[in-house]
Amino acid sequence: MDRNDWINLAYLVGAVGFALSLKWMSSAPTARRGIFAGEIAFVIAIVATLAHEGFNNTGYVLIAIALAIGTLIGIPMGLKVPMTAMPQRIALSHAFGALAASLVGAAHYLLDWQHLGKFEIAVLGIEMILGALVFTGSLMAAGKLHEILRQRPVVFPGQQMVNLALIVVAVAMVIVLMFQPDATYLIWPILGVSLVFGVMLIIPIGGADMPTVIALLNSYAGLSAAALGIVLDNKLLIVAGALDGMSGLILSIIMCRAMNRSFSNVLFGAFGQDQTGGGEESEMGTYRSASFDEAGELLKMARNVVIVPGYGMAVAQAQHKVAELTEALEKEGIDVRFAIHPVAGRMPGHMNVLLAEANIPYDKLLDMDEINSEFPQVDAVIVLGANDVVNPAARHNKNSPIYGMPILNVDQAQTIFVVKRSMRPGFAGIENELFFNEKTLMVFGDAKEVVGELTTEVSGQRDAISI
Amino acid sequence: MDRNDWINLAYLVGAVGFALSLKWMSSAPTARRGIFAGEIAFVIAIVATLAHEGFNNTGYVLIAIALAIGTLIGIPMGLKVPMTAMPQRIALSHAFGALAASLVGAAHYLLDWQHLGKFEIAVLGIEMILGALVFTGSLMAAGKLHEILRQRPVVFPGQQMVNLALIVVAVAMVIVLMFQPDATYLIWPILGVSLVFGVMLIIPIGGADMPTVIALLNSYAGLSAAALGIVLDNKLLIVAGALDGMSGLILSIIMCRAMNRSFSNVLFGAFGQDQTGGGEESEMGTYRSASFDEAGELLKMARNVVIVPGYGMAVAQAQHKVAELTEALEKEGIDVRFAIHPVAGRMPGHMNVLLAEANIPYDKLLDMDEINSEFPQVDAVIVLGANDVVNPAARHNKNSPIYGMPILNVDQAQTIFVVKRSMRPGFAGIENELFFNEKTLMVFGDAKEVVGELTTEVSGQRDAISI
Amino acid sequence: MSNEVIITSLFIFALSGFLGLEVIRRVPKLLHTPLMALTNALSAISLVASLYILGTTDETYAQIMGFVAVVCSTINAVGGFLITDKMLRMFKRREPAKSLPQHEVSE
Amino acid sequence: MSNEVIITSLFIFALSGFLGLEVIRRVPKLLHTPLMALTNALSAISLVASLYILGTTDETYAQIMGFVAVVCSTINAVGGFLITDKMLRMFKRREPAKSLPQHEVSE
Ligand SMILES: NC(=O)c1ccc[n+]([C@@H]2O[C@H](COP(=O)([O-])OP(=O)(O)OC[C@H]3O[C@@H](n4cnc5c(N)ncnc54)[C@H](OP(=O)(O)O)[C@@H]3O)[C@@H](O)[C@H]2O)c1
Ligand SMILES: NC(=O)c1ccc[n+]([C@@H]2O[C@H](COP(=O)([O-])OP(=O)(O)OC[C@H]3O[C@@H](n4cnc5c(N)ncnc54)[C@H](OP(=O)(O)O)[C@@H]3O)[C@@H](O)[C@H]2O)c1
Repeated sequence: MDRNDWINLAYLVGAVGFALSLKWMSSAPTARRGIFAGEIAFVIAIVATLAHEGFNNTGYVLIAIALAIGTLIGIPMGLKVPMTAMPQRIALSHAFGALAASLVGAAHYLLDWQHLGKFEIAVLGIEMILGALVFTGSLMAAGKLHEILRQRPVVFPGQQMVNLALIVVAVAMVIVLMFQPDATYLIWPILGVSLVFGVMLIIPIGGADMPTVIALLNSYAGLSAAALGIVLDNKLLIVAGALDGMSGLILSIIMCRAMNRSFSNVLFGAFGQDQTGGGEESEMGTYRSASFDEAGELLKMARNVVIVPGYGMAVAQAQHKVAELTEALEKEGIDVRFAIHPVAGRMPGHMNVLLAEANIPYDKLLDMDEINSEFPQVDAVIVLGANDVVNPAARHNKNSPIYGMPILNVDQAQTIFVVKRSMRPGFAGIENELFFNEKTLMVFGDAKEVVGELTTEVSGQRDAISI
Repeated sequence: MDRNDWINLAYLVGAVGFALSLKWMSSAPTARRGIFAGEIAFVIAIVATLAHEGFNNTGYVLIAIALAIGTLIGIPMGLKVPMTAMPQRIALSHAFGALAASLVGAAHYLLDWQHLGKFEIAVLGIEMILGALVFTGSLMAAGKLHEILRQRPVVFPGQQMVNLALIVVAVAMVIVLMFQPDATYLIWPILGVSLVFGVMLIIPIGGADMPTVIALLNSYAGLSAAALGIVLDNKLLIVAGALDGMSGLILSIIMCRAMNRSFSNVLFGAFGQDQTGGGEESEMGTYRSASFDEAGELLKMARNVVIVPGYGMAVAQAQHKVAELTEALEKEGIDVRFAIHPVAGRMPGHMNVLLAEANIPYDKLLDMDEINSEFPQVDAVIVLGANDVVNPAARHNKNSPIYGMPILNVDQAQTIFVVKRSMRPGFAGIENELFFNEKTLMVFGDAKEVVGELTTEVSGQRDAISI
Repeated sequence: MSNEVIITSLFIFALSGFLGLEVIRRVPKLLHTPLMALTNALSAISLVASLYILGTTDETYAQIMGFVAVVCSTINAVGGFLITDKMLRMFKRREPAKSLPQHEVSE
Repeated sequence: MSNEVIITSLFIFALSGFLGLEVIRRVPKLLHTPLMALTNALSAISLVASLYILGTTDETYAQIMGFVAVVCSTINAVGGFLITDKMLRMFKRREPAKSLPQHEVSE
């Protein structure tokens, strides 16, 4: 066993640790053990790498500095980011990861091209293209999610031809490289074209589709890491890349399914383009609205309440107020549960983290499948900044863009309170007949404010103060 | 890509096929697709192997003959074996597989010892020891299950010391081989001692523990295949061996858990030794027995019936009669379901295959967890040749050898019919207070005969004939 | 054999063992007997090693050992697949008349 | 690189992809956001490649590229693990007062 063998063994331990880490994510009580396993495996792999022969002193110094800088930036990024900013935070770190991967791939080519075979050059080319497009793509996605960039899809005629041309050019340059490895300068245009391609890929996609896009980019990033692992014959990288790629793929499939859409519809559908359209078709009838005290009084009469959070709760950062409302209701002896739609909000599990942040125990959060059959027995539902995920058109209106998407059947409950700021449509840009249901009461206002008011009503503190 | 690369690629396809095959076994509707995937992968791997360089003509001829003989023996073994003989059938094929593995290991050593390193010799040694002990061990298990050998455990003083000595000797010879590879004659005593060890390992274990033992031997066989794969650098063998080994391990763990026993208790516990003991402790009270027509009449009055099959149904081969009884009861408008205990019978899933053989649809078979809460609503239970799995002592009698084993709570039903030949105990050798419950009626006789009679009673054909 | 090859083998062993654990844990009790029969058939893949020995050697003793090994493994493979198939063909859902609220498709 | 090494890599890729599929399919919806954060952290393992480049090269351009790569990957690793942990610490079961009929142990 020489030094290299020990390093490889450490990588084996690392690979098993990574697999265990993901396995333990399969239930909340074991999940933190999972992180721990991942961290240990990570550290083992890093230490083993530093034990490689051939490291020079400048190298060690530079490494120490780079690790220190990375840690100093990483800590606040890990600790300070609010839960509501998670989608863009994750997009941003995909961008970092992809940048690192494409740089390493390029550096490896430039340093070592004399020893690379055709296959390796091809794999390395794919790796660089994927890395670069994920870099700019993720940056764009983060920008759209953080609303620095316009959310609206940008489409123009011939767009798909342009994109096709870009990727063809990039691949063609890789092929040239396979047969003329010494044309090292081609690395730069390959990276450049791929960076542009990443931007072009995202601009026709609406802001609200970004979560699916992020998951897809994640799976590309995984593939690129695995490709790097193949070229460097580093099995730990292959394993980590494959695991990462699968994770992104599975999450994007889950999201697409829950929205009843296909990949190509997400990528090329320019969905959400006419988000504000459809203003005139209010032939839906009339709706009733309620003031805060009316709503509060009615709520107090319920025996059980189901809260359906949606994107609006995230925007308003209302989760802590929701926890207070829950407590107030429970003090009145009212049973409170939460119905979580798989694509409520803007990323998978979005509502779960927000409610967890507000200390709401996760066994009160019910999946769509668990709660859907129970709505007829529910006295009151509070739809909190959710819209599409409770739109009954998905069940019966074949012409609706969301037809076929499984929804929460809140319209079967006794009374439905809908909390939002206006009658404007949600992400899918369509009217919601639920609002015109005779059992529905609209409570207009910012989610945080409304929930706060309802809490005051329910706990009766308002009277105490006003006296 | 030379010939060897193509062969390796074929092995990769084979490995993925094997994994898919097991994956598709996770639900009944996809299971047959799983076999198909396994078969295709198998054929691809074999064809690829035959394409290896260096095969000589005599070799091809011998291979053709051996394949033909194997197929001619394999077909009847696959088609003719009755479902009731499955446990011994599976034990027998473990024996064949292990014999093949140890022979190949030995031949590889004898042909190639000049090129083997220490590590390879060690692995090969483990491979041969495991192969040989699984061979005789499985033969013994098959013999006990087929009741050619005495079921009773054979124990003598110092037994475990003798076993320990045997394995130490075998390992010691492997170590000698590592340092003196030219001592090739050691192969034979290594194999011989391991063969004896396999026999000695099984004799202290009771016949009814054989299913657990078989699953354990299966996992050893998998390990040995993986070891062979490591030595031959054949990745397909490693994958297949690891999958096989895991399967055996998981099944044996499941069995041990369902019996609430530990591995060491199974291997060294000499359980079932006093199978006929405990005759005098009939201070349990009195029991009531019913004739066939009494039982038939009572059955007809039930609205729902749960049948609990056990080892006795397998012995009596009563499954087809059970299907007839089910049909007769259903004709009378009575709902019939089956409650399957995880270790009913003598191997995991034993009852399921038998009932499936009799064309009983598998959605009528309920797992213990599914049905246990429903027994209070059940009008009549027929305990058919089952005993330990319905013994309430497991719930409350801390001194009982089966204390803690989860059981079917049939004693909560309105009426319990227990069909068996006598008051003799079951596998665990203990009395069953269920038989003395005031709601219980014993119906004595061979399961097949009793069920036949009950069917005649229920369908009223007896009267038709006797008139 | 170099240490590197051995460590690669351990990688393959660890990954497939883990995979086996995950996949096999999901096999329902209903199918445990067919599962045992199927793994039996699959493990007969040691046939690839037996074939190689029998096909490439000139030594009589190795030919005999290889021959027996090929016969044994073939029996296992053929018998194992046939018996698994036979068993699984017996597993039937209730007659389609009563449609069930289960999601699996019957293929 | 020999074809054999490449095929070995494909073996590893196929097995771990399959393993990933099986493991990740079981992650409940509840934990999907932490899962995304965790895979983010894990994929920062490309750090091993960046470290190697940065540590062994003498070329300035490669040092710059490696340096940026190490910084980026470290940010991801540190930030990713911290944020996953922060999220998971928020997930709480109902107060132990009402004991629940679930079997998982809370550590
Ligand atoms: N979760 C995912 O992974 C994911 C991924 C991709 C796409 N999507 C899509 O995102 C949508 C999610 O559905 P959803 O029901 O959660 O959200 P939604 O349909 O987008 O509706 C959100 C509603 O919240 C209201 N709102 C916004 N800010 C608010 C505030 N500060 N206070 C109160 N209300 C506010 C808006 O109405 P007002 O403007 O009138 O206030 C809007 O109608 C689905 O269409 C889904 O397909 C989700
Ligand atoms: N399934 C597994 O994987 C597995 C593995 C290892 C151990 N085991 C053990 O096997 C036992 C299985 O429990 P079990 O309730 O199925 O069986 P059991 O406890 O062994 O009882 C079987 C009963 O069937 C009766 N019987 C035998 N032949 C009969 C015939 N021809 N007609 C009618 N009755 C007949 C016997 O009583 P009479 O003699 O009075 O007829 C006996 O009491 C458990 O103790 C379990 O731990 C099972």
